[in-house]
Amino acid sequence: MKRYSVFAIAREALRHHTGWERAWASPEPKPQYDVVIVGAGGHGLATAYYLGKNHGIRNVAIIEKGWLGGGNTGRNTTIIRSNYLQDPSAAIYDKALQLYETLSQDLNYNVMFSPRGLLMLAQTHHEVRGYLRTVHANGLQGVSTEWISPERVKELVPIINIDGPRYPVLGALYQPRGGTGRHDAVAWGYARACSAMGMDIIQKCEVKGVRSEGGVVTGVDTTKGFIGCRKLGMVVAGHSGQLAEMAGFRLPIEAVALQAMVSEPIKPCMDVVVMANTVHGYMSQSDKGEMVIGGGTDGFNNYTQRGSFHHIEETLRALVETFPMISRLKMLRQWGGIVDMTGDRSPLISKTPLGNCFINCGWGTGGFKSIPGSGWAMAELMAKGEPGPLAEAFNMWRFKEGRFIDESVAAGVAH
Amino acid sequence: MSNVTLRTRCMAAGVYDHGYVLAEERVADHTPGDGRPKKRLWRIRAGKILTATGAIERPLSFAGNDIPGVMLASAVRDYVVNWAVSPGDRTVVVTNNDDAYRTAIALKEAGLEVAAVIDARAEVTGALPARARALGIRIEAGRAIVKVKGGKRVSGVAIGVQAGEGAVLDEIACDAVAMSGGWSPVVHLWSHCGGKLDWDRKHAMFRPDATRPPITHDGSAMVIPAGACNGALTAAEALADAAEAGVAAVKALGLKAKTTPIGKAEVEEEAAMEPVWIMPQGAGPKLRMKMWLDYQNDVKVSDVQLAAREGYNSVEHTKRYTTLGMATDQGKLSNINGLAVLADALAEDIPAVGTTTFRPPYTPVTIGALAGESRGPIFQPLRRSPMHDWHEANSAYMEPVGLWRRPYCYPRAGETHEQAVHREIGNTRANVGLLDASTLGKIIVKGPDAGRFLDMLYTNVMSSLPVGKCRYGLMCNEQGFLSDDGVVIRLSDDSWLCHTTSGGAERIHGWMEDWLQCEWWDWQVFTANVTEQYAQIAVAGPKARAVLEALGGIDVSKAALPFMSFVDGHLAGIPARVHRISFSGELSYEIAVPAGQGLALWEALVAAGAAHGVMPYGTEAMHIMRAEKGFIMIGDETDGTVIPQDLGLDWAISKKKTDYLGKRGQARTYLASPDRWKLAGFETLDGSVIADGAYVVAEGVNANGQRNVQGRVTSTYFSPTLKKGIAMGLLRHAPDRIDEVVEFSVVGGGTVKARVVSPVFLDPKGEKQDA
Amino acid sequence: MREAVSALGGASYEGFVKSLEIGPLGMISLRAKPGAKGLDKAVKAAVGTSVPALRRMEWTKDRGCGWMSPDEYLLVLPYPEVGRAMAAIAKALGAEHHLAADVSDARAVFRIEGAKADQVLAKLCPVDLAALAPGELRRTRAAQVAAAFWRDEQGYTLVSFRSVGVYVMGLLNHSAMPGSELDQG
Amino acid sequence: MLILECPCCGVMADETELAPGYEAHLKRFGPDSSDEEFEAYMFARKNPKGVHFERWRHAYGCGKWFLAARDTATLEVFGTYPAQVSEPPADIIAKIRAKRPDWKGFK
Repeated sequence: MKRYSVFAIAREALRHHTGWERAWASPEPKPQYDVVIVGAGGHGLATAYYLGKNHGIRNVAIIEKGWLGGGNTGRNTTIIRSNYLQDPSAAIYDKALQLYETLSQDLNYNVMFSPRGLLMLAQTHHEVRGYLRTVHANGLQGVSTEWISPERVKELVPIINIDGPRYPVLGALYQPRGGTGRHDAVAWGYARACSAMGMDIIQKCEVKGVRSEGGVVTGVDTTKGFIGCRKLGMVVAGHSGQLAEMAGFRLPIEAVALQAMVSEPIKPCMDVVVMANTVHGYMSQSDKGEMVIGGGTDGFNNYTQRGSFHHIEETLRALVETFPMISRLKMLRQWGGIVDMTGDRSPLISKTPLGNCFINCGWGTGGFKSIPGSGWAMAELMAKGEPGPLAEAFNMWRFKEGRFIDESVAAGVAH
Repeated sequence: MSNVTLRTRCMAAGVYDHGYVLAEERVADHTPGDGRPKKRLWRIRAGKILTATGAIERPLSFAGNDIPGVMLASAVRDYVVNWAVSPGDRTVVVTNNDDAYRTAIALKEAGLEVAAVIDARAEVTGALPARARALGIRIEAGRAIVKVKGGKRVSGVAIGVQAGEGAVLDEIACDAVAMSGGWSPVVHLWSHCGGKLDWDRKHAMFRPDATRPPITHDGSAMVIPAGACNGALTAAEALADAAEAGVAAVKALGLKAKTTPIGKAEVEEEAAMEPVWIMPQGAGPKLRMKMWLDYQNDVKVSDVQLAAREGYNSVEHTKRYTTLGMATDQGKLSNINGLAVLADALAEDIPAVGTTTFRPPYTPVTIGALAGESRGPIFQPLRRSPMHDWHEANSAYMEPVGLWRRPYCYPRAGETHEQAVHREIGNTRANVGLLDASTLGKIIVKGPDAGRFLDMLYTNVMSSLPVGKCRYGLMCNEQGFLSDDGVVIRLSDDSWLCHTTSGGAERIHGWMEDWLQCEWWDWQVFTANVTEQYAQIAVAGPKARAVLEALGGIDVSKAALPFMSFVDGHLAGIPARVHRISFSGELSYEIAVPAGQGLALWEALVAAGAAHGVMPYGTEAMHIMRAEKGFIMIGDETDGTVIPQDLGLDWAISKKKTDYLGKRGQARTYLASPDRWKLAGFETLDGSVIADGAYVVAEGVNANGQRNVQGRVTSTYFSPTLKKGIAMGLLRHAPDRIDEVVEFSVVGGGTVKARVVSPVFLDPKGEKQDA
Repeated sequence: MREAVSALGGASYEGFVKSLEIGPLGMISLRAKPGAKGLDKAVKAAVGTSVPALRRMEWTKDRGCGWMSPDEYLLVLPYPEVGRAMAAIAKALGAEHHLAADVSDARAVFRIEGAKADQVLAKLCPVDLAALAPGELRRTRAAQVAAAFWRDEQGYTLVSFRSVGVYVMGLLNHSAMPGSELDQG
Repeated sequence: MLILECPCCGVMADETELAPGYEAHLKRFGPDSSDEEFEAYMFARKNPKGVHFERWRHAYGCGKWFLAARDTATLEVFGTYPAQVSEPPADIIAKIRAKRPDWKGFK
């Protein structure tokens, strides 16, 4: 693989860019691999990458029903943060953030990580106390966050209405290291690096069944035939339930739609990410100038990648109240992704009842921001067969014990 | 037709599931200041949706197709025919189909010059070209524009052979270029909810596949396309298709359709178009770098070809890699051309490459219109207690509690909020205070099985509560986590009234109905949420009894109305229920009266209390006073992960009951662990106030390098009564650690030392509330 | 007994229709299974009507009984008569399982009157008003809060919770603003 | 934007009148149950891509919970029925079988 560099750009400019190589290969599957990962989204590709990089396991196939990066990786609002309350969450999301900070250099691929800072507004006294708790927790976890005044919020976000008559801004939880990245580029960067390590990324290849012998996985039946493997990783987000059913177990998961939208592009007007949880909306501005907007999930099982329109309305109401200037902007495009929600809204990175079969899912609304940390932890789990410290708490047996990792606590939502 | 509503300036922006159509009407954009709203959003629920959204002409990809003066042939025609505007004096038309000849003819008939029609097809034989020839228009068959000449405006075109590589045969001077690459049906509304498309080879376009329509709730087709959006491009075809679609729509609604002749269009026969994706066909890299596909996002043919070369093979990859179709037109002009270029680069069929997903809205919709009426005072419902206006008139600083607004404190001139809160507490502890407690939830539960039902709902036993008495109860969810608390009173043999937290009423009422309707549907229990029927006022403080006695009507003596009992009667002439319950630790009465008379009672209490120094107090004074007493607060001591046992509330959990909601959940290993953090009181060694949210640190770090912790603060205040900081919190093995000194985290580093004490800081025997 | 005070003290607004808060109106929520012994008698005694069918409202002058759900009825009557009606219900239903609650003070009641009254509601409620049957009692939402309404010749009566009365009045005013008629043009 | 017919009051209810309640026909496991049974009751969900039985409450309408059979991949609704049953009624099952011959059935 040729390195991307400023010299390469100069060279290619002189020959009409005809010398660029394929970013990743498109091979046919081999009959047997050490590891098969189902799902070539950010998490699956990152898992493969760290299997190769950290553990020297390179006889790996990543198989994908559609096109790589085509699931939730390509339809989120690209926010990156690690200001989580609970220790296991803070650990893995901060690992992800640290990896994001050097990911472009690491992958030799510009993932456009932009640590522009992230604010979570507190708009009730209850929320203030919740975020102060997070600041304390983060301090002890080694995650740098701070509590800032309404005046400082206004300085950072001039377009905000901090005196909103209904929910005045009482302060904010601020993570200066938080920000955004380019979602597609994260998947592409990992894909390119995996391909360069000799791994096979097999697109348009759907898993139809999981085979096992004596309680241990032996491979998967796919639309491109049987592919054998010693270890299987399921990293398919919203479709985890189907895959688990093929493998013979059930998950504490419900698939629901999470919607997002962008406005028409405008000149730069907000260079931080703002989340307003009391009124349920968040917003950032993309490099193209669009305001990128998201809100809450729908409340029913749904695989259509379309959500219910009233949630769009609710989100926009909230944000017009918070940022009155956006009322004259236009919504350019809206879409939905299918997120998998667990019983405590925290992910699974876990062994499963099937031997040598591992699962990584349940990221809910935290999928994009966790990609590098998730891949790191999943790779460790798959390589060693046992979870490392990052993954340990996210096992699927925690529900039986009642050992929740509940982040809704931090959002100031009591129940 | 009287049953037809016609809305002009109204765009159907999206088709959503189950026949939901979103439309934006531009009501007064064109008549600003006439008092009408600028925009209106229509939310339409349709049985069937008939779309007649037309087709959009495609550009052709030739070098310099972005130079001002290059326009779509149909746009040129519209300017001339509809608006009498001439886009150019001397126009070159370039096309791969017959329709563009209509533009050439229209220009000529308007007296404008048409320098030539450059037609990529080798043979040009149709009726329209014949008419153009007859008008003396030069037609160049099998030719292509090699490049457009000019910089800031078109000055001419260089032409060559379409099948060639770009050798220039001729140059034609002109000041406008009208191009037509064929037509794309507007299939967006068909596609928004999953309608599938077919590739029509003859017209080189995607059209709705009638066998795979978007479906509605009953599984039937939801959208019926008609006319050009269905691929019927000529007027004659469109009319026939429309007639068919109308009949289909009527039949789909289960009605009888009359076939009415719709008229016939006289149109020239059109010869087949020829797909042309780049012009000329063999153009080299230099020309391809000047062929624009997406004019807004500056995406060129060469960019798409580069994407394909680098392996961004999926149409979605190409889109995202090049930003093709991501501008404000969302690919309406560029997508098909880009797709075709990609397919060609991959040596695949266009349908095999597929389209990107069509997402609403069709064109951008104003966010303000989507937010609708929900602005300013009606942004969200704001719930007001019957005494809301009095609070506002008496300088209350209000805080949101759910959708309610409650007085946080009543600052006087020159007072900070903190000073006001301390004054209110001091006065309540010394004299008497009034709290508007109307927001507390109140739910009547009645029936032969009501006692049994409440015993399942609460952790303790409610069926044994005597009529006329009050009992504090806890409710857990099925996980076992504490979800609500409140006082339950027994109204009669078969009816109870359950008080919930403020803002908890609807949730708990829904919770009750859920169990009654979906699990224990054979139990005879009715519930009624009567929260808003009553105004409720707490009269708390050593002089509370004297104030009530001044109002008169009910014997409120200790003998007649002991602690944890209630009585019905008339107070100051108002029908009232008086409860002897206390959340402040003081002698306290909570009085419920019909909401319409709440203000009257409040004002009567203010008047009668004047002699006793009565003052209203707000939620913050309430919070501090309950913390001084060690009473827990849902949402402070609980956060959805705390069980009653953690809070030392074992006394309120029945040991005898075989079951209650949450009992099984609490038996799980992690919840039953002896190592759980339990409730304790804390006092700093230096009397300072522990910071909100602080954790109790422990030695060392965990495997992820995070500092170990062993507890956290849940409520922390300066107690004006005790003149020092007090706190409640959770700590591992708390009950065994009284008097131990622990360290709380400080933001920015360091710790503050605090002694573990009982969480009851004031009047541990409860003598005051029992007075 | 002091004078009862309605939620908004009779506020009104004249837009392209007239909206006004009325009340206090007597209202009793009566929960009983459809076949409950004495139910007919109780309703008759309280408001003088028969028990309404699914989603219907029965009237005798200014007293009515509406179907709220398969085991709930809303009795509407003059405010001062609630006590008497509650007693009559208790007597008629006796020991039969039921729950009657006075909710007169828990409600705000509005009238929306004028030729275009339906436009105001159509903007706020996800209801096909053209399909609203004569005598129908419709429970739904008005923008973000629960509401119930019924239609008569002069317009609509709409009931909401008391605490959100100001919000509902705000909605009605906003939706009836002159110039915001839905007429074509 | 779903529309579901409330079987309790007959209203064709817009989704905005409804409150969703996830999987239907869960069997409650109380104090006598095993850890596995309780875990399955609380968390293990069928979450099918296809025919799903689920709970809805006509929250802004008659207030009643009801159940719906709905396809989570196409959003087609096969029918709604009152909540007071422990498994789907036969007519709903028959209707689903007619429309989805491959359906594995309610387990």
